[in-house]
Amino acid sequence: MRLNYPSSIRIIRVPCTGKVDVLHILRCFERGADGVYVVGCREGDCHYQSGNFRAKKRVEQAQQLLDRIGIGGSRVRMCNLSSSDAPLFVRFAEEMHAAVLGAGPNPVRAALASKRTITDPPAAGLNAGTGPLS
Amino acid sequence: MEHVRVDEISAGPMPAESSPVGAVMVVGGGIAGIQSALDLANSGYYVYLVEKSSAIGGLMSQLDKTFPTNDCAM
Amino acid sequence: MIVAAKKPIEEIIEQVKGLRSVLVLGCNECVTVCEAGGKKEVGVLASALRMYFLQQGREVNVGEHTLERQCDTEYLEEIRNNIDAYEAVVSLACGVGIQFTAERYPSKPVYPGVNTCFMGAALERGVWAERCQGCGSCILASTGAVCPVTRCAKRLLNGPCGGSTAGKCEISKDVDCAWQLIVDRLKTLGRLEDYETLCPVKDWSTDRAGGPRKVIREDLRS
Amino acid sequence: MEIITQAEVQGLDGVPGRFTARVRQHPRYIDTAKCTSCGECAKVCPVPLPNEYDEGLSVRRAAYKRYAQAIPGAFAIHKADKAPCRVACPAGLNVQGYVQMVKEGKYHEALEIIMEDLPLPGVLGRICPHGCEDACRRAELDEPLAIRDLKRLAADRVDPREITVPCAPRRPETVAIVGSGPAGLSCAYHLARRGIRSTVYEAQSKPGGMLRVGIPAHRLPREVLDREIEVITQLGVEIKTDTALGHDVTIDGLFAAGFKAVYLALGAHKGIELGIPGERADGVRQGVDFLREVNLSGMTWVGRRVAIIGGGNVAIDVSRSAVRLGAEEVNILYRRTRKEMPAWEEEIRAAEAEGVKITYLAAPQEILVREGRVQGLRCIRMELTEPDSSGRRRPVPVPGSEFEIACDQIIPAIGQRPDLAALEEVNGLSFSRFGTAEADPVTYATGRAGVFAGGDLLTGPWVAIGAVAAGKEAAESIRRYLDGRDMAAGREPIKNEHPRYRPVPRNEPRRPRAHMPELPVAQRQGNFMEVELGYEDSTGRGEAGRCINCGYCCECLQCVEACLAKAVVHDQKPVEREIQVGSVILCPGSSPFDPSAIENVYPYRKCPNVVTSLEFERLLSASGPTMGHLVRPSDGKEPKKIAWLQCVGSRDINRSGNGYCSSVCCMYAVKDAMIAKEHAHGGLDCAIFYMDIRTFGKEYEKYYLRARDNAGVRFVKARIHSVDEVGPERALHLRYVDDAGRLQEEVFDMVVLSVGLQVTPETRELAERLGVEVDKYRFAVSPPFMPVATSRPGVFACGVFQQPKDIPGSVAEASAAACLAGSLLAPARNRLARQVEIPAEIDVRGEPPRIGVFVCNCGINIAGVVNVPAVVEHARRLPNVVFAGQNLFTCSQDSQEQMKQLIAEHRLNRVVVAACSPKTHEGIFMDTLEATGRNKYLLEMANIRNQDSWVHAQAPQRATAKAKELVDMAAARAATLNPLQEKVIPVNQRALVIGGGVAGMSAAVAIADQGYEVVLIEKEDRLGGMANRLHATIEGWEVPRFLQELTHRVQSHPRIQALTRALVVGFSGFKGNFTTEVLVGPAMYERKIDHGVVILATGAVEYLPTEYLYGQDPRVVTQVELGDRLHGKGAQDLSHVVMIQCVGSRNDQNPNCSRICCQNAVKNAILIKRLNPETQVIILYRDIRTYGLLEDYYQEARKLGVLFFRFDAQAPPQVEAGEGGIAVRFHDPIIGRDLQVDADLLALSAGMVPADTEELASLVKLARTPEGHFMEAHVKLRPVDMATEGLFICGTAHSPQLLNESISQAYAAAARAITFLSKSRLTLSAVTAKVTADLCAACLICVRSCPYHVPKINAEGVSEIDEALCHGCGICAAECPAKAIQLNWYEDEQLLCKVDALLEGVI
Repeated sequence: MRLNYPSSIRIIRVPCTGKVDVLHILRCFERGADGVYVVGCREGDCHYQSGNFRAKKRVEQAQQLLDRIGIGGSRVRMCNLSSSDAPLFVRFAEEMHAAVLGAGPNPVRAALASKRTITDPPAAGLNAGTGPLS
Repeated sequence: MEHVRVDEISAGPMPAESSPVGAVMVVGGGIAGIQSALDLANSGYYVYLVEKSSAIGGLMSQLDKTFPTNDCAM
Repeated sequence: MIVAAKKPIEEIIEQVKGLRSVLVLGCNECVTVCEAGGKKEVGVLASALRMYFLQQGREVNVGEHTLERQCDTEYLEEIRNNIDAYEAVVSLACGVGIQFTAERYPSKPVYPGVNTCFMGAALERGVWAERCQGCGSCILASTGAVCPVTRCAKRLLNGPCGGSTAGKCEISKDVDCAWQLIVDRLKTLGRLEDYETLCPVKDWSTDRAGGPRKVIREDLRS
Repeated sequence: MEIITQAEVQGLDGVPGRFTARVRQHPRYIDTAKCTSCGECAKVCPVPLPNEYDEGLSVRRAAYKRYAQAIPGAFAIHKADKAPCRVACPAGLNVQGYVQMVKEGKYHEALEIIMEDLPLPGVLGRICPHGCEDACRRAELDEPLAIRDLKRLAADRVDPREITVPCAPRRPETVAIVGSGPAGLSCAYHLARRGIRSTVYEAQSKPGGMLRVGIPAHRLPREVLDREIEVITQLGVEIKTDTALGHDVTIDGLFAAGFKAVYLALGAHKGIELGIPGERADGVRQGVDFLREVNLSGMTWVGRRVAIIGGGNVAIDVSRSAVRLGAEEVNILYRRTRKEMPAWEEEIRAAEAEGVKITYLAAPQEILVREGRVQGLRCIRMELTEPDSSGRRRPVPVPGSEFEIACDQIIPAIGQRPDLAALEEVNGLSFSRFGTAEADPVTYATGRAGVFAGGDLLTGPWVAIGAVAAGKEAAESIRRYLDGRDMAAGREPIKNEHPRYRPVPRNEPRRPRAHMPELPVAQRQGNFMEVELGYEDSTGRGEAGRCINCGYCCECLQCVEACLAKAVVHDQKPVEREIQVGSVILCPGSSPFDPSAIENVYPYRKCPNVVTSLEFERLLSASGPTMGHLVRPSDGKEPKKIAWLQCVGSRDINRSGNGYCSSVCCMYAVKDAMIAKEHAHGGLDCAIFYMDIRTFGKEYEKYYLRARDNAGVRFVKARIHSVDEVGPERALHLRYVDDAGRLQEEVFDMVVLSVGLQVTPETRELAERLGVEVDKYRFAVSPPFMPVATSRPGVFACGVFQQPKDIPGSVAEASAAACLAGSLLAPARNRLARQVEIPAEIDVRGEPPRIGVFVCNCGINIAGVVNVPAVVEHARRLPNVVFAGQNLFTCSQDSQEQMKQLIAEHRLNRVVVAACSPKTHEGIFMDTLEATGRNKYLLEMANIRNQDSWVHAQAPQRATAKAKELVDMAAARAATLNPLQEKVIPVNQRALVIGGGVAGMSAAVAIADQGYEVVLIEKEDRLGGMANRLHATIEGWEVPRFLQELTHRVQSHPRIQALTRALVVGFSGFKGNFTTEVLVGPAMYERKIDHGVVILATGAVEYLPTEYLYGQDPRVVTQVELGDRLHGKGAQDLSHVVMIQCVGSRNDQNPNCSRICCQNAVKNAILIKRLNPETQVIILYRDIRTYGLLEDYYQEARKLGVLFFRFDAQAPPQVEAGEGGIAVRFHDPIIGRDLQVDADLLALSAGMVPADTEELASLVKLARTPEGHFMEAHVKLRPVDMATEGLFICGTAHSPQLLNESISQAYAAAARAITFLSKSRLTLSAVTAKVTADLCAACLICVRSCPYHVPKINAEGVSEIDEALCHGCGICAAECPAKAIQLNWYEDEQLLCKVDALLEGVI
């Protein structure tokens, strides 16, 4: 349907959101990403039965940790949708883009920004198992 | 409807002089056609899936969600 | 196993705030099983510390290493030649590991990354419950293998205090009354008479009350 | 497998095992091998059509793809026969084509289409008699399209001289053309296009023939004619004026001068004499001469009062010219009436508007002359005779009706004839009695070699477009003549008696024909300014929009230009194929009932808010017309109240004739109501009006209860009498009678008609063609106990064509059909399957990564947004990249070949393809890698189409930057990839069937027939299971005989070992390699059985009721016991029999419906009435669920006088044992009173309870529903497979079902099992998890978190994962606290390197 969504999002493919580790999420922020969101199948629809529930737990774990060290838990988010639901995928992308803009650049990066100029706020999106949305 | 013995249909008494053609023609590309075609292909037969419209999928491809699990029909 | 809980990150940060380099040292035994100090937790803590310091505009060298265990000298030797690169160590091992590491490297400050809690077992993923306090002279034989020393709030050795309601201890409805458990257990074992036998006064010298203890096996000493 | 789309089976000959099927494939007009489904053709296609996929609620184009995810993915062009307007045009212009181009405002393209045949668009756009408009089918709606005026609009907007006319390379020969009228000019034009230069000789001073001298300027401005003649002369044609044939040149002279052929197109310029006295007088002037002088010089003498004789166009042109030249009174005399006048209606009207008088039924007798000058005209009245043989009415003078007109000028215009003066003496030319030249009607060749003739010279005065056509055909003949080829071959015009067109869309809004603005009459005085002023753009394009595209595709060829893959093939022809097959499976499915057939009851056509359930489904769907936003079709507002009307077109004999129940409508209505509520985020009132809610499938009843109790869907037991539209909102007013007999009225925003499924007439014809018998409802007839077979051996039927059923039923039956179709051909297994041979793999481990990056343009899908060369340049500079290149379509065959060479040439050991989604194209590139000896897992794809160019089309720079980053990430991951081997495990080709009932035995026989060993174990001491207690099916088939034969087949089958009194005590292994320990026989000796698959057919038993005094009183029996009694003692002694439904089903203990009890009760009730019609049979029910074709038996029971009373679950019947019989008290909702019946027999319709499989389930770790039935892997798509691969379920162990359904499911399970057994080896996916032993802390977290219980702690005390069982989800890898587990192809490093590559330099 070629719906448009913000171009700040890059997708990394995994077989199931159950494969996304807390370390992966933290690594993104450590490297300077401004936001990470994990997109998995609808609850109860996971092809591997419980993958997306695990992912939800890890996202919560990451949220608490990022809050406590001052990066901000709102930068990481778990979303669930069915692979044919393109409009919802776009809504999640827009919400995430807005949330990241609202939260401002990653504090880790902002602090060191004085040494370098950064153009565009890249946000890495971890999109799992839902394949292409045409 | 006179009573047809079971083995007449499902048994394989082939005409002696020629062995069968290892291919099946499935007429209709809906969910039933697709499933039988896949099962036959995975059992070592060559399948001709004949569909009236320009793509397979039939009525099910038009459905949004399917009961009872409500996951997407596609 | 020895059950430990992750120390709040704020406390750890408080300990290492001024440093320019720190080594996060994990242990692959009990703390890995109770998901407090394994290789993954080391990664998570290290990453969190790095990000915290980066936020302050300071690039701190946060090392990551996980030993098989920190309560045996040979394993501790593994970090002999790269420990000097760090001003301090945050050890995620249980209390034993942290102290033993400190003993091996006396000149190196060692900070705890976890709060070591008790000897216990996993009731379910993420929930551990205490089962033994190491009193040094086990009386489980006579209590149907339910320990009143650990599980009775008042450590009574001769029957319940009478304050329990519906089998729960008076201090909290989440805590089972040890003696309720003992009686139930004995009933199922058909050895209620054990409940009748009086338990002699306990020799608490083998307990922590007698000061730090050692277990010595002359037959094994080289 | 080969998918043949847009095809129909014409016929089937031969015997089972050796059939020949004749298949006719309709052209797709797109080459599926080349099409990359980029969709550009659909974007430029002008033809809008209702989208069948969206049930007509949205629009698609003639070039279309059925739906986004369609397989095959190629587009198709919907084309029928040439539109009637194209066929009507003598010159064969593609009218529909250029009308569509005008609609799109593409005037340049419109002219290109027109000038394919016609060089003079502006001219014909003004003076053509538009025969095409008379053939226009829009007239059936309102008025035909103004096609001529649209052609003119195109010619007005774009100068025809700017159109590049493709010409063949110059040829040496030259041709002489005599006459520069439309025929001559057209012949010169078409010869030039064929590379043949020609010279045109024109007698007059200016070229154009009748266009110049015949048609006055107010109809055809001179500059238009001159401009368009230049179209021809600029192709190198030379026109020599003032040179007349016979005078300045002769035919022989022309040949002598070197011309190789001569084309005579002199036209018909001589007027015809009136033949009345006084014609020589001064003041009498032939119409054509009058017009010639006006048109050439612009002036001529005209009288004060002019009389014109004749009714054709020339007469009208003369009259209107005379008015313009100042004549005070112009009078036309015509022998017949207005209706017979050959002139065009709009021309006659224009003349009258300009003051011309017309006198009908008058003929001139004598011109009154004084001193040689015309004074007047004596005429006579005429009258018309009755129509003669030719249907025309001849005018005869009325004696004595002479009258005189005063006039000073008389202009006869009664017709023209060619001036043959110059031709008479040419030998070889022949002439007709009408004074016209003669030539071959097809080739236009005259008697003399090399001399051709055409136009009015041949036909006499006819329309200009006819002359153009003649010129075009003559040009073709001349070329063939010059080539020496046969001139007539293949040019016979084939007449298509019954052409297929698009049906006229009835609901299209009526729009009158656009009005042509004209010069006001007042301003026409004294000048020859053009009267018709031409359309404005908007009017013209609006008018073109009225075209209903009769031929669907208008062949405007815009798609050909738009398609970069050169995939469009417009001249594809239907293909007849003869295919050799062993057996045939018919599953043509059904189509929803079209409620417009019962419009009087449900105003489906009239009210937009009354929709069918499939239309509603499209409204809910995210890919539907409203992208899933549920809105009311009439005004787009969100509905607040929706009603579903059940049984539309089903269970309805008197209106739709479909007596059967379609079995699916209740379920989809409940589902749609639930989903609609979800869409409306609450606040939506859904009401379903039903007779019986038939949710009989597995877990369906729970779904119904969830809808009713949690989601709050209202279920109203009432059949709606009528639906009326009310109010401006076009809401719908429903009237119905509720239980208590009170009239209820409700207004709803939308009404959904739950339409049933119907086998289409085409399917019935298909069945007839193939000799397959169908019943009165067009469903396939299958022999007893052979649910999937048909009346013709070797041909099988499944899906809805076999009987109405839902998707799980269809899928199971499809597998069953596959089983039977396969069993015929077992000896020929694998013979035709094509094996692909793969070269030996080169070991690349240890080599430094050498990455090749292939960036795809995907036509303009990517290149249209992303700067592909820049991405290639960027990729070249990435680490480890040794090659970077781009192609137009990387997935096309030729690009793949090129890629193989590049891989070899640059010794690549990693490949990155930056193109589309791996989900659809990964396989293609993996095969290419394998073909070059590289491990196929050394591939990484960057999706720069679906994730980039398609979704960031509006920001090309950002999209290009993102594409570069996606390539960075892909290259980084490619460097980390290492080769992976797919594990191959042997398969034990023997099946174990647990359960010896009908299902188990049928499955065993099916597998054994296909040549595989089967071990059948049954815990009882005798086979047959539940069927042992049955006598006959509702259809009257005898069960015992069938059971006895089946048991015999099992026990005597060489490949089946049947073990009775056998119990499973041990189970281990994985798919393809199971081992089961069984205790057999009374001695309970142990047997170990190795096998590859397990089929669970443990069956079910009848529920033993505890209610209604069962067991306490002998007069209370179950239906099965009643069956025994009836077959034993008959029903003579029975006066009252009461039956109670839903005993042990649809209650708290067993919330499911047992599916078979209703038909059991109806079967026994009919049997009782047959044995003893006097017996009173009463059935107390909650819902009668005689689904599918069983509905007819419910009908028959009612006809036989069986009484049915409904009761609610909350108020069940009360039962008391008494001397006079069992007293049954119940409430009759209709009359609202309690009734009591003293029954001498009370039959309880006890449901089905699954056999006890507690122990078996724990041994084999099988998932079961709370009620004890085994859980299938996927309720719809894998109904007989279990979650653990290699295990299958069938029969009543899966869910309660009829005997026939159990057999069908047994064959299905057999077919699914055979997909395993038919392979000696099984390749497993390489994407599995593996544990690094020395890191493992044996903490059991992976063991606990794996959804499939695969990780185990092994002897060494560390976790171990069996590759055969691992599903590759990676959950354990992410959960492991010691980071000891990695998932192949998704190792942590392979994901994190993408993060690092993306964010490099950010910190």
